[in-house]
Parts: sequence; C-alpha cells; structure tokens
Amino acid sequence: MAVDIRNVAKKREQRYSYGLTLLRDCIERDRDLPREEDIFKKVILKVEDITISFGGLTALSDVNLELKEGELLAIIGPNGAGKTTLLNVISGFYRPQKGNIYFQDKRITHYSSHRIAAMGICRTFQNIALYTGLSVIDNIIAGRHPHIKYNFLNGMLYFPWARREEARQRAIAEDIVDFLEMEHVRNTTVGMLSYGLRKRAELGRALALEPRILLLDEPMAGMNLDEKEDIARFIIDIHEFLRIPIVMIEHDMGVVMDIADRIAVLDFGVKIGDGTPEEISKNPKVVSAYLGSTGE
Amino acid sequence: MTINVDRPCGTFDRNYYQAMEIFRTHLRKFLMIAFIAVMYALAFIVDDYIISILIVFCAFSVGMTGLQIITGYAGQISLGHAAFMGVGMYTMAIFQEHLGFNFWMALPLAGLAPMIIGMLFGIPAVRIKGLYLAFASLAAHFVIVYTINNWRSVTNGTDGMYLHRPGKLLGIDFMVDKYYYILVLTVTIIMIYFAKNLIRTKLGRSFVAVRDNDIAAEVMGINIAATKVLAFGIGCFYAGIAGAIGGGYYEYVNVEWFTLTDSIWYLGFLVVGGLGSIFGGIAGAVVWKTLDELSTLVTPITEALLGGMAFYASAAFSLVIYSLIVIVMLVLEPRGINHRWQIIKRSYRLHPFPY
Amino acid sequence: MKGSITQETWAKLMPQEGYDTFPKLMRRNHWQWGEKKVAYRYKDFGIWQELTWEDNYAHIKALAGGLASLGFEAGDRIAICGENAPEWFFGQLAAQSLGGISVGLYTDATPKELQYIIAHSEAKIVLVDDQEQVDKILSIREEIPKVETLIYWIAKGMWSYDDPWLIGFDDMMERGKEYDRDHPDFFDRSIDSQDGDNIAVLLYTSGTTGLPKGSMVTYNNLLSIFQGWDEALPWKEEDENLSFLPPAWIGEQIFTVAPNLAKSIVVNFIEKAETIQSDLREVGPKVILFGARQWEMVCSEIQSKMIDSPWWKKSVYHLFLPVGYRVARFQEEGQRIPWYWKALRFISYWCVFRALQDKIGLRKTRTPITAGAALSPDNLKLLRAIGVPIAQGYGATEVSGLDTVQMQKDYYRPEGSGEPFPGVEVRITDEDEILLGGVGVVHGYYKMPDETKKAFRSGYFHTGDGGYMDDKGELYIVDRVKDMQTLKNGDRFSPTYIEGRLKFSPYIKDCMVVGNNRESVVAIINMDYENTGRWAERNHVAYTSHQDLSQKKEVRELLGDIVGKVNGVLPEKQRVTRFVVLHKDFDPDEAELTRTRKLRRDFMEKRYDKLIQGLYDGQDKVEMETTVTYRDGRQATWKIDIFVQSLEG
Amino acid sequence: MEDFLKSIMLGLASGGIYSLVAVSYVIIYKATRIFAFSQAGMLVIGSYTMWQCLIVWSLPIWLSILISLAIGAAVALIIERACMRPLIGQPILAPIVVTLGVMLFFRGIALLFWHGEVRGYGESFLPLGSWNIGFLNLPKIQVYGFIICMIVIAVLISFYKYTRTGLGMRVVHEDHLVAQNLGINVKRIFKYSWVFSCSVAVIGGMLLGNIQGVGVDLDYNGLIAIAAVLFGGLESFGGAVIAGLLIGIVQIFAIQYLGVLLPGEITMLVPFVFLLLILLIKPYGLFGLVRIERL
Repeated sequence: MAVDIRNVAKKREQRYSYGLTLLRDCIERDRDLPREEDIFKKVILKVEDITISFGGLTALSDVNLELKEGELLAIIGPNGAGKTTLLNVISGFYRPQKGNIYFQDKRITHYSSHRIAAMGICRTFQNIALYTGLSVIDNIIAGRHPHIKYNFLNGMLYFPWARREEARQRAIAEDIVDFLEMEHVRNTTVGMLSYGLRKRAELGRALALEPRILLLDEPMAGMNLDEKEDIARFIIDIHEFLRIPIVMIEHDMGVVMDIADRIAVLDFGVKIGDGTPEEISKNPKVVSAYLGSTGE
Repeated sequence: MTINVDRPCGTFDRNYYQAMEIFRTHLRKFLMIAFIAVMYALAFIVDDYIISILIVFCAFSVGMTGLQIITGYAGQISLGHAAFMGVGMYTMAIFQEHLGFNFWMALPLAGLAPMIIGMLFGIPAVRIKGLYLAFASLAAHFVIVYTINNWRSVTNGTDGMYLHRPGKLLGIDFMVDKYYYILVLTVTIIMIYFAKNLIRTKLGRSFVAVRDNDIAAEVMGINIAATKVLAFGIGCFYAGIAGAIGGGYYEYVNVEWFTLTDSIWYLGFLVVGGLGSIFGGIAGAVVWKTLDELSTLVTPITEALLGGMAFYASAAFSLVIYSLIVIVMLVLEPRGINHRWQIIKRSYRLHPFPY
Repeated sequence: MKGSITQETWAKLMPQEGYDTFPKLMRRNHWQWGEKKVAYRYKDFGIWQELTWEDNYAHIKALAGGLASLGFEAGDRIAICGENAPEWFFGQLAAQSLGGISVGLYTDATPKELQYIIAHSEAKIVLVDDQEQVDKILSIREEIPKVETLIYWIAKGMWSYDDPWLIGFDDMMERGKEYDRDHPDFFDRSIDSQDGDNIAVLLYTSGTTGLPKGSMVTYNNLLSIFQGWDEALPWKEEDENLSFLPPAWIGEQIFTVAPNLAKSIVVNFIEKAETIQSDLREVGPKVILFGARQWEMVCSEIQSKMIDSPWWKKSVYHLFLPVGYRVARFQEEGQRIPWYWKALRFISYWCVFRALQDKIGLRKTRTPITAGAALSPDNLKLLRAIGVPIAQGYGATEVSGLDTVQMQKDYYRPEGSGEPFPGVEVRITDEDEILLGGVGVVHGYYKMPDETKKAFRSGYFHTGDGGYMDDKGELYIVDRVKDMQTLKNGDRFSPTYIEGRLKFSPYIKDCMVVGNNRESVVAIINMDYENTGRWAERNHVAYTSHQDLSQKKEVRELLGDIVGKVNGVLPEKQRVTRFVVLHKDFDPDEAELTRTRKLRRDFMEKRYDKLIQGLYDGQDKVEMETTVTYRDGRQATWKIDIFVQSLEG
Repeated sequence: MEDFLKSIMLGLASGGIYSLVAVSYVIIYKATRIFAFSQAGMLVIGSYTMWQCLIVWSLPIWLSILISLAIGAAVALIIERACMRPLIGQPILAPIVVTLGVMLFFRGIALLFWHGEVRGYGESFLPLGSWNIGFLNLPKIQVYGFIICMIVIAVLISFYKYTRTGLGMRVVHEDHLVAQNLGINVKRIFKYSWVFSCSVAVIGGMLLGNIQGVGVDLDYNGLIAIAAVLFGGLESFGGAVIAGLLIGIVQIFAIQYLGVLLPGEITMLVPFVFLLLILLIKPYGLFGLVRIERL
C-alpha cells in the first residue's frame, strides 16, 4: 500500500517514532514532496538516449530510462555493461557525448556533480568513497554539508550561531545512526570497520544529504547473509517509509526480484529490457544475454 | 571495546554542546587558561631580547597557522607564503604612509589584500587535481617580489618602507615593547581561536574532505574548486596579519625579509611541526625561530673558525643545517612532532592498556 | 514465620506506615523532589537524556490511565519483556499503582518459554520494547488468549502494522491523559488502596532443572530486604547506578527499583547491549551489581590487554601487581595492614591501579557486588589486587534476592559469600543444605501449591545449594546439592569449582566437567575464539574458522598446560585426566545454557554422551555429528572428529 | 626583421638549456610521479664542480666533464637512496618538501665551499667569439650549447624508445604495481631515472655556467624551466623540449620589446607570468595526458 510520506503518522516524539523523524522534517522542509496521486505516475528522472564513449570504446549507446515517483528501479546486467557509467553520467562525473538527463523536468546534463548532489540526487559508490580517517558520525555530519546554514565567518566566531547549528546537525546525524543501528560503532574510525558496516555508513552519508532520489551502486556486493539482510531491510525502509525513489545496481537476482518495482537490463551499453520483474524473467533477450544463447 | 580516550571515567554528555567541547573536563579548561595567563605574565618578567623573540614566535605562529589551513587541512601546497606575508607588511606600510590610516584601521586591510591577491593567483591552479597550486604560488612569489621592487612610486623599491605601531590607546603606550607584545599575543590568540573553530565547523570539514578524497567531497555537494581557492585565501589572510603584527615590531619592512627560501622553510617546518593540527603549525614556527636565534649565536664561533668569510658562513650554515633538519625529520617522522606528541598523550591516557 | 529474628529488628525493617508500596514511594519522591532531582537517565541518540521525578510521575500516571482505560484492575498481571529502558519500569510502576502485578520476561527467551510464562501467569496485557519481541508475541498469539492488548515502545519498522491488538506507547499515554481527565483522582485512589502485603512482582526463575516457577514477591519482602541491606551497606542519595541486568531477575528489582524509590538514587540505562562497557565507563556508577560472567569478562579483558601492552606498561603493571596481591592477602587473613605496605599501596594506586580502574570504568565504584553464579577466587583476588573492593553475595529469588553480602571492605574470604543481612536468617541442615528465612521469604510459587510446600517448610526456604558457615558467621557456598557429584570411588568433587578455575584463563570461554559416578574427572572445553585466535596469530598457527582452530594440536597443548596448572591446586583424585576442545561454544539458543548462562548438565551429558564415552574408553579421536540450527530456523548437520588430549599424572 | 631573427636565434640558444633542465624534471616525474625541485640545485652543483675541475685543478676538458658527471650521478644515488626511497608510500607533500630541502642544501653547500662568488670558465671550456653569418652574429658558446643540448636530448629520447630499461621506465610511469608484476625492478628504475636526470642537469649546469657565469643563482634558472615543463605537459619529452625553446624565445622577446615598458629586470618575471597563463588556458600542457578518474 502506498503510504505517502506526508501522512504516515502524526508528529510523534522522537523516542517513540518510526525513526528518522528529524531527517523527515528536513526533507519535508527542503524538498518539494510528491503528491499522493503522483506515486508511480509522475516521472522524476528521465535519461534521454545517452551515448558516451571513452576514446573509441562506447560505454553507453542510446540508453533511455525513466524513474517514476516512489519507484525502486533495479539496473542489472553482466559486468562491464555500463551500469556504473550510467550512474556516473547521472551524477555528473562524466559528460555524455549525446543525449540529456532531466530531473523534475529540468535539464541537468551539464551541471557540475556537486550541484547535482545538492539538488538531491545522492549516490553511493561500489568501492566505498568515505573518509577512512574520520569516525562514522563525522562522515555523516560531513554529508550534511549542503544543508548547514551558516557561512564560514560566523563559523570562525562559532559561539552563538555555528554552535547551535552544529548541535542541530549532530542531532540529525545521530538520528540516522540510530536508524541504521550503528550506535556501537559511532565513534570508531571508518578504516577499522567491517565491509558491511562501511556500506551502511555510506548509506548513512547518502541519507544525510536529504536525498530526493537515491542511486545505489551494488549496495550488497561482497556481503555475508546477515549483512545482506540488514542492508535490504534498510533499503526497503527508506523506499517505503520515506518514499524515496531508488535506482539500484545489483547482481543478486534473488534480492532484485523481490524488492524491485521495475527492472532495466543493460548489456554492452545497450538497454535490452525494461519492465516488471515478471516480464524481465520471461524476456527472451535478457535470458539469452545472461545464460548465453540457447543455440537453437 | 574502544575506550574513549579523551574522556576520563564518569564524564557523560547531557547535550550535544558538551559532546562537542574541546576542553571537556574542568582540569583541561584550567590548564588552557593557566597557559594563556603565563604567556601574558611573561611580558612583565622577561627582558626585551626575549620579548622580541616572543613577538616573532607569535607572528610566525599566525603565519604558520595560515599555511596549516592551506596545506595541512586543504592539502594544497603553497610556495609563496612568505611573499604573502610581505604583501601584508607592505599593505600596512602603504596604508599608513600614503593614506594616513592608523594601525587599527590598517590591520584588517593588511589581511584582506593578500587574501584577494592569493585568491586571484589560486583560481587558475585549482581546476585540476595535483600540485599545480605549488607552481601558481611560486609564480605569485616572483610576481609579488617584482612588483614590490619595481613599483617605486608606491613601495619605494628596494630600500623598504616604514611601519608605525599604534599610538596611545586607553593610556597604553605601544611604543614600549612589552605592551606591543601583549597586543601581538592577543591578536595571535584570537586568530588561533578563529582557526580552531574554522576547522571544527562546516568549512573546515570541507577542507579535510577535499584533501582526503575529492570524489567523495564532490558527491557531498562540496564545490571543490571554490573550497581550494577559499582555503588559499584564508591562509593568505593569516599570512597578511602575521606580516602586519611582525612588521609592526621592527617598524621597517624590506624585500629581502621574505625570499623564496623563507617560503620553503615555511613549508618545511610546517611538515616538521606536523600537518593537520593547529598545534603542529605552532610547534613548527617555534622550532624554526629558535633555530634562527641559535644560528645568530653561532656566527661569532664560525667567524673564529673560518676566518674572514663569516658573512657567507652564517648564511650557508643556516641553509645547510635547516635543510638537513627538514630532510631528516621528513624521512624519519613524516607526520611531524605533533604526531609524536599525540602518540605520547594517547599512550599516557590509555595507561596501562595498549589500546 | 518469624524464626529467630527478634521482634524489634523485624519491626525496624518493615517500611513506614504510609510508604509501604512502590507507587507510594514514587509519589513521595515526586512530591519531595519534583523537578529538582533526576530520577532516570537514558542514553539515546548519542547523549544522556534525563527524566526528573516530575517527568516520571507524569509518564506513570498517563500510562496507568491508559491501562485503566483498557480495563486493567487490581490483581491483574502485566507481562513485560524488553531491554532495560525507562519504559520497562514505567510499565511496572503504572500496573502496580493500579494494584496490578508485573511479570518479568527475558528478551532472549524462545517464543515457547514466553508462551508458557504468559499463559501460566494469565497476564492480561503484554508490554514489549521493539519489533523483534512484537513478532515473537504475534507468533504465539493463539496460545495466549487471555492477553487483550500488546504495547510496544520502540516503533522502528512498525509503521505497516495496523493490527488493533497493538498499541504504541505514546498512544497509551494519550489514552491515559483522556482517562485522567474524566476520572480525576483515579491514580491517588488506587495507590492508597494497596498496602505492603500486596504482591508486587511475579518473577519466574528459570531453574536449571524443570519448568520455571513464579515466586510471588510482596512489597514488604522487597522493601524490608532493601532496608536491611541499606543498614549493612548504606546508599547515599547522590549515588549513581547502571541498570543493564535483565529486570526479570530479582537482583535488578532489589538493586535498581527499590533504591531508586526508597533512597531516590539516579538510575542510568545503557543504550544498547553492545555498548555496556563504554556506557559503564561514561557513567562511572558508585554502586554496581554484576553477575559472575560480567566480572569474568572484566578480568579477561584486563589480562588480554595487558598481554598485548608494550613492555614498559607491562613491567609497571607486573611490578605493582604483587603489592596489590599482598595487601589483598592481608585483608584475607584479616590482619592490620602494616604502614609500609600501605605506603606501597598508595604508590601502586597512583602509578597503575587508578588508571586501570579508570579504563574499566570502576574508579568511582564504592560497593561493587557479584551475585548469581559463584565468581572464581582467582578473579576475585585479581579484582581485589587492583583496588576494586569487590564483595560476594548470595541469595535466591524466593527470599527476595540478595541475602548475604561480604560487608566489611577490608576483610573478606575469597570463597565466602558474606554475612547475612539484618532480617535474614541462615541455617544449615545436616546434609549441609542451606535454609534461608527472615523478612524476605515470599508467599510461595504462583499457582504451584505442591512446589511451595516442598520448598518452603516451617518458614524457611530450602535453597538446594550445598554450603557451610564458618565461626565468623560467613556463609560458604560449595555447589548445588544435586550437582555435588561423587566419583565411583566415593570422593565428592564440585564441578563448578573446577570450571570456575578453568574459566579464569583468557583462552577458555566456558567448560563442563563430567565425572558423576565414573572413574575419573574429564572436561569439555570451549576455547575463547578471540583470544586464542590472537595467540595463534602471534605464534604463526594458521587457522581458518572457529572449528578448525579448536582442533589444532598447538591449541590443545596450550589448553593442556592451563588444565595442568589448575590440576596442581586440586587434590589427587579430583584432577582432570582427559579433555576435549569443543568445535563450537555452548549456546543458550540450543538450550545448552539457561538464560543466565548456567550449564544445563544433564541435558548436556545426554547430548555429548558419545564424546564423553570416547573420553572414558581411551580413544584419541571421537567422530561427532551435530546439527546446528541457524537463527532463521534452517538446520545443517556436520560430521567432524574431535581430538582428545590426555594429561599425564 | 633583422633583430627579430637575431632574437629568435638567441632565444633558441638559451631555450636549449631550459629544455635540457625541463627534460631532467620530466625524467623523474615520468618514473616516480614526484616533481623534483632538487634538479634546480643540481645546476649549481654541476657548474661549480665543472669550474673546480677545469680551473682550479686545470684538468683537460673531457676529464673534467667525466668527473662532474660522476659526481652528479653519485649525488643522485645518495638522494634517491637516503631521501626518496623511505618516502615512497607517503602522501604527495613529503617528497616535494624534501626535494625543496635538497635544493636549498645544494645552495648552502655551494655557499660554504665556493663562497658563492660568480666565476667564469674563460676560454677553456667552449671557444669564445662568434661567427657572423650574413647579418647575424652568433656567439659560439650559444650555438655549441644548443647543439650539445639537442644531442643529449636525442640520445635520451632514443634511449627511452629503443632500449629495454627505457621501456621499463615507461611501464613504471604508468603504474608501479603493474611494473612490479612484470618483473621490472622498480627501485632500479628509480635509481636510473635519478642518475639520468642529475647528469642531464649537470650538463645543463655546465652550459649555463658558461653563458651566465657560475654562481649560486643558477637555481633560479631551474625554476624558470618549470614553466617549460608545465607548458609541455609533465609527462612528455617532446613537449618539454619544444616548450623549453619557446620559453627561451619568449624571454628574449620580452626583454627586447617589453623591457622598455616595464622597469627593472624582468628575466625572472616573464616565464612565471607565462606559467600562470598556461595554467589558465591549458592546465595539462600541450602533450600532457588528460587524466580520467576511474570511479
């Protein structure tokens, strides 16, 4: 059942709430939220026949993709199919040779990636981009960068404004740590954490940016069963409870089949399938791409 | 379990303000206040020669803190820091001489001028990753030296300019070295307090983000180029202020005081002091300036040894010895005195446990 | 029922007239302190949030109103299951202020155990903390028809549950406020309607044998035992206490609820099970009650860290430790400490032990107490040596928790369990079973008249523990009467004593000694995977998993000479002749241990019977086949062979 | 038009030296990815050792050249072994500061031993005088210097292209780990690149000493060469050579045409202004590799 972000529950006290209360208040204040009737209908992110090549090697050719409100889109495909390159293009790290990207009907193809991040397109990386020198809580507070409201001058003076703002940001960061159940590793440096906890910390950093959409790059790669369960639970919570549309790259078909609303299949830079999990599992082209042609 | 080293047993935080305090327990607050009180008391105890050394310590601590912000925190290498200190001195002199500003008016301007110039030079270098800012700052050094030497009408070229200390203020005559030292110390404490807070807040974190992993910084919505330029600007502001208060003591400024060698020693002794911490910067400045004082004592001895060539000997000695210290220090302890100090402090606090 | 305790001590211990129940005390504290003093402090979102007595009173009143609006009257039971949190005790006090009884449940209990206790105690309302417990209760919903509503306070992940049977904690508070508006003085009326003799709590003891028995503990029992304790070891009002032991255990009621209400001390709640040690260090409590297992963890942490510490720290530690041991031995023999030893102790305190206590978080602790399973003497000596004045205690739920504690700080016996409190009477039967009487004896077991008759004879409770009293009146616990085992040749030996000594080594996590009517004593040992793994790395022993490391020859030799050292202390015939290193730890989820980590011996002997047979008939390798159930229910069977290590002599 | 050609010729001559020094920077950057400021100091050492052998000990030319090269190589080995190897894993800042320290160390040594006076080679190294071809009079020293530079550069480039160790150096430049997997002894490659770089710098020092006279300020010329390296792109030899020549020409033009407008001595100013312009327009230089970030 589509539980819309606004009327999930009345303002509950943080201790007895469903979690992420402070973050939800921030998202409601900063972002323009989907109306109830837009869920699964209004397109929020449109990728229009993107082509990109690195000196002769075409990583993506004419890829079209749409992400609707409140949808969990999984992108699957064999290694080297251009999945990560697609995410890099969306988040502004690479400039496509051809094609455009529209976010809320605004062309953002050539925006610099920090502007795109500040607009609410947050992403996590396959090989984790965190500050291994800082502790988990500092990483998350660093993720709050675009939403911290004081300039560096009264930052230097620190006392009245900056101090209050830092405390407020720390509270939001703690809210995320509590949601991701990382209280016991809150102060350990990220360098000393296990792989699963680092992926969770990175998810926390992406959340700290008050995402309007989330781009997850193989959130469950290289994890044991328990860690996969935890991360899957968090992703489902974020998707259903905060109503954040998610684009997820994943290899584990079991996970993809049961939590994805829609699946897009990429093979050698070409989109060969797009639809609900049932359609995709029966689509002949996808089957042949994955299992090799059946040779008849 | 990881023991929270900087909290003794039994101190817990009731709100986030307490959690963020630097000096959490009363003992540490008391120690810091006591240290500052001693520094002020020194003004009335020691003789004028020591006062001059202390003033130089303070001035160069401010300069080194500026370089710490550029290099230690934001990871950009600046080879023109001494030149920007010079710009600070000259702006002070120019405003005081040509436009008749008094000391208090000219001081902030002495910081702003190098900041603006620094940012101008920084802009070309920050667009791409790597040590291009080092080259840009090197170019800045020569351009500044050239303009000062050749803009005779304003900076009357190579024969230097005069600076003035502030006149009487509330009955304190700053011409007396003691009171000027107190003024310098106060400015230093304020500047270091600003730097400490800068590191704790949003901009400081974005400096560290840019230094450690600029892809992650980009993803967090940090405008990398702007952050690097701002870091360079703030660093040069500190250099300017350092120049102004340092210059105020001698009340004379000359081009020879800030050569390329000084810029290199700035960088070298910053690394000796320790990157990435305010204390490291101050330690580097103190080491550098004590070596300076020692080398001035050494010259009579070298004169006796080498006979006539004393003039060259002392310059050569300081060059050779300093560079040896920097190289040896870098090879043996790349993270500087501060890192060694942190290890000792941590080992003491963790006693008797190892981790 | 009075036994040998004089009349006026009995009267002195009884709570004053107007304040003989928990809710009344709570009301007095609210009236007396209100906003001025902190009652509860809990760590959430990284900082310690504080609740004053005003907040407590408001929360409890609102919750009581909510319960009343659900039809909860005097005499009804509320079952509470959750981690230590203010809401746990709000639920208990709210139910008690309506005249109800609270039933404590353990969070790591299996659904089957929960179902038995809830059904047996006919609880009307169940209060749990988070989604995990809610799912457990929902899975046994059919077997507990009497339960009308299920309340939860941590709502994470619960937004899609819209079952009317479930109510959130803050919704209960709103209902309570409405109820309070239309029945203005229901709260005071119901509080005044009770007196000291009402049953306060129903605590099910998960005995090592048979089904759990619920003992009916009254307010008088709890408050008078606490009063006796307060005379022996006085509490101060500014004391701090850390609540992390399961509230379903009598120790927690006596040690946290009673002092908080009677002497208004501050109770601190930990954030999460994994953060106990860092929270302990942050709070620095004045009084602490640990189970033996927690003290063993503290001791093994000290030892394992000292093994890794650099040479200069190690030399300082080993230089001053003998001073501590020597001073402890003075205290043990009760002699006066000579002045130069006092000076040495002062130096050693400031050089090592003050810092050491600070790191383990016990620097401010005035009365550290150990209860539950017996703490092995070596641990006790180490703790005494580093300056933690640990006191051993003994008690039983049926006699309202702690009954005997070592009271003098400077005089203690390592094996002893302390003198009885004022108001507690101890007697030893001829088969040296311990009988406990006095103010703390409870009414009996709930709905089990025959068990009550068997256990409570003539005003005394038959503890079933073997022991003896020395001339100074100190009680010594040897072992469970049933567990005292006899070898084939008639020698009696106490397996828990040997196990205690073995567990003192950092490389042994747990072990079980077997020998009842057999020719010799053998042991099944669980190695401590973390410390042994670190030892293996230091000695270049390659290993992959817990199972692989446990069967390594080097590990067996390492444990061999530890067992040898322990054998040195034991009399000739009681020595461990052969032992095996088990490939996995004893696990409460496979019912090998009780909730408080005590061994279930007969079940284990049946389960590892093939292994024990192999030990006795001299094989050097026993082939084992064990099935392992994962947390999500999947089963896997493994075939592995366990190597036997025998000790010469 | 006439002096236009003349200034180009003069520019080419001094440009030759700059490209030589630029090449020495590139050699080290190509192998170890560290920008070695110490090579500027090597110019000073090179010229002084040459002067010592030639004038003070009055050895024959070829012997003194050999001795200078040997000393250069020895110094290179010491620097590489003592300073650079322990810093391999360190962040980018430490090696750069060490090379700066080495530069100042050389300056200190020069001051200490040779008391820093400016000295000339006089007749002994390269013939004085000049030829006049048509209206140009080309000072012999400049022409010979230019030719020597071009020879040395040709030798180097051919070495990199055709010999095995040269190939090894190029692999090491791409990625140290890959090189190690291919069995290339990366440490030996570092040694070679430092030796080559220092010997090139020594030759540059000799020629520069010849033109401008032996003195402590030669390391400023080394800094000027940085503009050349940047302009040419940090990784390419060809780029460094061409850029060196261009800088030489630009310098000479600036002195002739701008010298009139700007007071004071602008030989130092021009290259650095040029450097700033390069950074603005083409940060990666003419032939530099545009680095793509693999995410």
